[in-house]
Amino acid sequence: MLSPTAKAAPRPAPKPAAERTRSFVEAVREATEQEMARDENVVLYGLDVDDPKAIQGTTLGLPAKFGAERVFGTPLSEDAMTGAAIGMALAGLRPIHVHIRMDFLLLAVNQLLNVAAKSRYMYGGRVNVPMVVRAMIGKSWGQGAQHSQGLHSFFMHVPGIKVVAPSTPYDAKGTLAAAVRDDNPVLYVEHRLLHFQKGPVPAESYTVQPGKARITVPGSDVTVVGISYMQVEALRAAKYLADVGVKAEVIDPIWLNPLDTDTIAESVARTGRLLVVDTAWTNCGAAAEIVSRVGEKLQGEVPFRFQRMGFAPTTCPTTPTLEDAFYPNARTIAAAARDLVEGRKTGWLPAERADLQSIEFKGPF
Amino acid sequence: MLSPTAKAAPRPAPKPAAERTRSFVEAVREATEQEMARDENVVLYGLDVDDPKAIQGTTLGLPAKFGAERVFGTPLSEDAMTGAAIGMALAGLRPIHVHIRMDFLLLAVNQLLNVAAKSRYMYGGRVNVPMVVRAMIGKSWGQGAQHSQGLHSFFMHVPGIKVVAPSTPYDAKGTLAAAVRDDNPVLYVEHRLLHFQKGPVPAESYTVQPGKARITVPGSDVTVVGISYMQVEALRAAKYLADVGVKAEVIDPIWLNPLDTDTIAESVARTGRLLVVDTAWTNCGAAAEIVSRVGEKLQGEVPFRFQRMGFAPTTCPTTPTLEDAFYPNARTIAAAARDLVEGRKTGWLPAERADLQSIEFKGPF
Amino acid sequence: MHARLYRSLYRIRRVEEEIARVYASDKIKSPVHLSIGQEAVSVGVCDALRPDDVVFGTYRGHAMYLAKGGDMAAMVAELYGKVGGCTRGKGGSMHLIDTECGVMGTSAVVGTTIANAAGYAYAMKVRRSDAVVASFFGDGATEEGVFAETLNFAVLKKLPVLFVCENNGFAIHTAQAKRQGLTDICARARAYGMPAERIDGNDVLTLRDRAEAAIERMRGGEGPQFIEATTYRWREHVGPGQDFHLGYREQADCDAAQARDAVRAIAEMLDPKERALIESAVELEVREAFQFAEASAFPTTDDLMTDIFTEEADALANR
Amino acid sequence: MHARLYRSLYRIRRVEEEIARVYASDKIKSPVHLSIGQEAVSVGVCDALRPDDVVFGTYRGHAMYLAKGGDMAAMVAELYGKVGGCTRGKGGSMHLIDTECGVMGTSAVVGTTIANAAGYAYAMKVRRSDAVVASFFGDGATEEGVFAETLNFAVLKKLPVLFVCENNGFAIHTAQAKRQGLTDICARARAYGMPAERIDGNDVLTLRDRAEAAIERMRGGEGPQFIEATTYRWREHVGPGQDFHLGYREQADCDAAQARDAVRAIAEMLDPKERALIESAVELEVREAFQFAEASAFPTTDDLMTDIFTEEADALANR
Ligand SMILES: Cc1ncc(C[n+]2csc(CCOP(=O)(O)OP(=O)(O)O)c2C)c(N)n1
Ligand SMILES: Cc1ncc(C[n+]2csc(CCOP(=O)(O)OP(=O)(O)O)c2C)c(N)n1
Ligand SMILES: [Mg+2]
Ligand SMILES: [Mg+2]
Repeated sequence: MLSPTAKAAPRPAPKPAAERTRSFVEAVREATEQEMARDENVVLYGLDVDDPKAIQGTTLGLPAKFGAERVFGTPLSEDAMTGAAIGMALAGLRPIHVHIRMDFLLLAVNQLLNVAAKSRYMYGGRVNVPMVVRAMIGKSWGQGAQHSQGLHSFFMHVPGIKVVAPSTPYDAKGTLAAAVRDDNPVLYVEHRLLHFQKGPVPAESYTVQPGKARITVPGSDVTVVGISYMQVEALRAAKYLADVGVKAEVIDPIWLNPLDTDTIAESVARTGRLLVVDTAWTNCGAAAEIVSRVGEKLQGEVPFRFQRMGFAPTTCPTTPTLEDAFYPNARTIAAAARDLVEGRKTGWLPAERADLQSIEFKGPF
Repeated sequence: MLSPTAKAAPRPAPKPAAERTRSFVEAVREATEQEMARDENVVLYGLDVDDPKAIQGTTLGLPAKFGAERVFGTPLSEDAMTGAAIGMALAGLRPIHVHIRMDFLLLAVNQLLNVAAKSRYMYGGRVNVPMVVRAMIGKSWGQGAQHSQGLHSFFMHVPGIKVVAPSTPYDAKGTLAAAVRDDNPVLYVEHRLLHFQKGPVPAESYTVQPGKARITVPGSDVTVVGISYMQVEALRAAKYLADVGVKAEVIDPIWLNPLDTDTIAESVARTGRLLVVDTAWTNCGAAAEIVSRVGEKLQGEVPFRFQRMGFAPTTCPTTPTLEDAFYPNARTIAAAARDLVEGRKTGWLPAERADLQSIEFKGPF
Repeated sequence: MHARLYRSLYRIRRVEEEIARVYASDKIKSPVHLSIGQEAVSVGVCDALRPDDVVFGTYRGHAMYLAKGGDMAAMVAELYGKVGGCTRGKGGSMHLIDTECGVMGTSAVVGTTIANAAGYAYAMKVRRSDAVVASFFGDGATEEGVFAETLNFAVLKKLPVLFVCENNGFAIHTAQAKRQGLTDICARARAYGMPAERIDGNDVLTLRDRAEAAIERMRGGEGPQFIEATTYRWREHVGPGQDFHLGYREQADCDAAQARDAVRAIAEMLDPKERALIESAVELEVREAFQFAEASAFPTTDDLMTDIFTEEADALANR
Repeated sequence: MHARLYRSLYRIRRVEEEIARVYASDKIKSPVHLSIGQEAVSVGVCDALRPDDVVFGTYRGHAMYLAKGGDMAAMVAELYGKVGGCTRGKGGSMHLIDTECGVMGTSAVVGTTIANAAGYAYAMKVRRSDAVVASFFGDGATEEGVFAETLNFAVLKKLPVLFVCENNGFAIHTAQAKRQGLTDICARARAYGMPAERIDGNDVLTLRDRAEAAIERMRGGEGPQFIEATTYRWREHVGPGQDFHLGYREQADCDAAQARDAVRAIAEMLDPKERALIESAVELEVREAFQFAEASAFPTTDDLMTDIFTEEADALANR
């Protein structure tokens, strides 16, 4: 029932506005600035949003432009500061609350899931809770056990909060604008490695609303769904696969709740194979959900094979030898996709192509 | 990989020790008492464990028997009290920390998931964290949004903490004993409606270890997995189904992490149909996980159809008309199972049998 | 003023007595945490608030809801689980709201609304409004981390929040001294930089005065204020009955509290005629509230899947 | 005693300087939060502890780990991500542990180990042990709810925990006064019923004395004690460099702190020959630690799936 559906076509690719390229960081900053200029109810806060490093630059210049009342750093009090966002939202503000690590959301879930997600319902529709929580997933360079988690599935599990995980600067800007204007709470998942990505970003304000996934590479042999940063790895994997003649169709769900199951299921109906790659654990994760939903749609009609990839089912280690094995990457994704296509363990792993290497994250921590 | 498997047969049914019947509450109390007597390192604490109502009787008499140091009530400080459990465990105690509502665990997940679940790994195997968290799921009688959640999937998602959800007094006793003796953190999920159940419980101490699910009703037409209290509804559903000639095989997973996928998959391979019923939301829930795992095992070999049931994808309402529709029950489970068997929407819903009515929970709140 | 206070006190007392009476009939589809004996705290504070000021409270929220002007019929209908309820049967007794008169919500998770109140106050500040917020919570709530976190934030930002601790000496059945190493709640507030005073919660007149003074200071920009009001719960923690048989507290303590009952104390200050007029008006309101609740319909299952998100989003989710 | 303190101070200072120096080579596979300038707090307190006493700390934990006697080579190897590391490459700089000398862990989530320390102390109490626990944390951690919750619990149960707030005036780049309405951290401790004192964290001798007195009180059953040690971080929050160019703090403040450097102060109290002996022994230890780290192997991928649970359970999970 929750399955939101785009009966029509999936989201078209953004026009390659070659004239204007921006980084993910700049896209986030720009959306924030435009939304704050557009609506004086928007406020931006969180630990260190007003410090010199400005959350990797995503809040740069905003304290000066909008003043210390609308842009402010906070005490180290995730629980109360999340509760405060709810109070602000009840009073008509539109807070954006920033967390430099998603791991710290575990201190905030009581307010987010017991209060924010439930308020509209338990108060019989008498209140709106327009608030955005930006939470970053860390990776690489010894981030380790407590600075690396992708916990978005918790927010997909409990009804009442939307979840978005853009992977391009274009979507970063458009979904953040949509999230800020949304009258419901929204978790905005930001992967630290995406911050380096560059891409076309129109100057004017626009929104990328929930409802539609995007087919980022059309193909016919296997459907690869890449969530958040794993979209980047999936795109690279598609190139490795092209080298061996496998045509992967890559999909970016963008919004995880509501999730556009139709676009994914329609693709799987064509390819007969589904590989879901998440930047999180798979056990009770978004990958399990996507697999289940596609199964619900296609069972009895179109047979398909699938695989889930994500964090290894263990705690994130710091040392690089183990850390590398903890995460899926373009090559392991390509290998899994090819095995799905061939219906057997081929043992193939593409040789690394220099142009398709992952960025190693190396601070600022 | 996480899929723990019982290559051999599933767990046999406990011998119907007709001579000794106990309630779920008594089983929990007895296991606690025996473990505390057996090992002086076991301590029991949490809000109100030593108050006159004694957590529905599960802690009755224990303060007097073991003293105020080993059995104690606490301040309203879920976060710190959970952190304290970890410290106790590091020092060699075996704390059992009790929460009268699983909803309140959202205040404790930082310590449970960021610290307890990760300590052994992030400290390179140098520590054990033997602790048990008992958490109760509420249902009925206007418990509402914040007193009704089943959040076990969060603990299945993050590696490092075991999860058990017994449905019978026999398993309640045996799994609690196993959990207390386990050197890893264990979440022990208790459903308030199960507290009323009675069943055979041997007097002596015994454990029901992780690793094997139990086939509670053998059948050939459809596999029904019922989690926690939904096991009771599933057993009732099997009777409704028998009335119309459908032979359901009912499985109680008992342990959710590690999960015995093999027993479930083997059953589905025989029946060709899988219905998973959880006392939680299905989105990224245990039901999604079980469906995905069975798919992983059987795809390409045995085709099967499946359905997930759980909380309606909304916030839990208080008024009975809506609350009834929020939960699966024996009749809606039976209806779904029959539809799966017939491969179409039959529209059948069994008439309520007086002997199969659900217990309405009516306090103590 | 006495008449107004009495009307408010009597109104709460009577509707809760009626709730307790009706409870056995099973018409009330919800646990109830009664405020009987504690009414004066809500009444004293709310009487000093303006209509555009707002309050946040707890599952023990009937008194606050009514004292701030909440619709009694909508509250009783809510307890009955009816569509006429203040949350249309979705929230029950623990989630009362009446945004029109500034009741911004009550929560079943201890401590949560303390932070919500501070956030609301932050919005008032950003808006240059002189409206203030009152946050009601129990003595138990002061043990939750969110309490300390919020106090610090409120002082840091000089927020117009009046923190009101209704100290009834117990959290469920556990006495304060069994939960707090040092039982001086005001000391905690002061340690975070906030003026705090402990007031007899039965003394509705003093309470009202001191609340008014605190509120004036807040409107003048002096930042958050703290009141600890000592009080006593006459009934069991949850449910309509008594609980002295449980042995966790003494009937004698209740007798002492009842001897200082604010409802009777204020009643005795009134002219008997005026008092009678108030009482009969309240009796009528109570009767009508229960009639309204009885007459109101139960929601239909269509309502199950609304209000999760705003309408548009619910439509998308359910498509 | 001076020699002992100096050895400990110098050991921490030198290994961290070396870490900073090596950092650019990318051999250290982990973020590092250096304690340079803050060593005296850990050294003063740990010197007053017995070997069977334990400590819990934070991601800025090198100083505490070493001061309590942690194995230097295992620490450096851990930073290098090697199997010889104290967590075999799994935890990195932020999760140091050495259970043999009572270093019970450090955490990257601010505030968490404060509660863990109290739990450990509870165990000591149940066991009738007179061992005590020291909990190290920053000024920022005192804003987390868990801090207040733990203080209350520790006083309630009279736990033998010495709370040590290393107040370096900043949380990352945000000054204390921007985060705390009232910046008196000791006042918070007292409000929960705990003796508290603020001590110059550069004055290692006084600190050691006061810590010893507090620890004696704890062993005597007087319950938790609180020390706020004022100090200054010389380097950037995370990483090996300076950060005065960021503009959030002044070089002059650092100069003032450096003028009162405990390492130099204690050095100057020693006989030059004794000092030279200590220094050369430490230099050797440091050199050997880095050699050990270099020589140690990286874990193999087999190690990825061990230590999630105890062995038996890992086997079950991976079958
Ligand atoms: C976070 C949380 N923990 C525990 C509970 C269970 N609980 C419900 S009421 C209550 C006592 C609260 O005491 P107090 O704050 O003094 O309020 P009172 O009921 O006395 O008005 C407790 C522990 C809860 N609802 N929320
Ligand atoms: C719960 C939590 N929130 C935020 C962070 C991000 N963070 C890392 S260090 C730090 C500052 C902590 O300051 P303080 O406690 O004073 O310690 P210091 O670094 O000064 O030693 C913050 C906010 C975190 N690690 N954990
Ligand atoms: Mg109370
Ligand atoms: Mg600091």
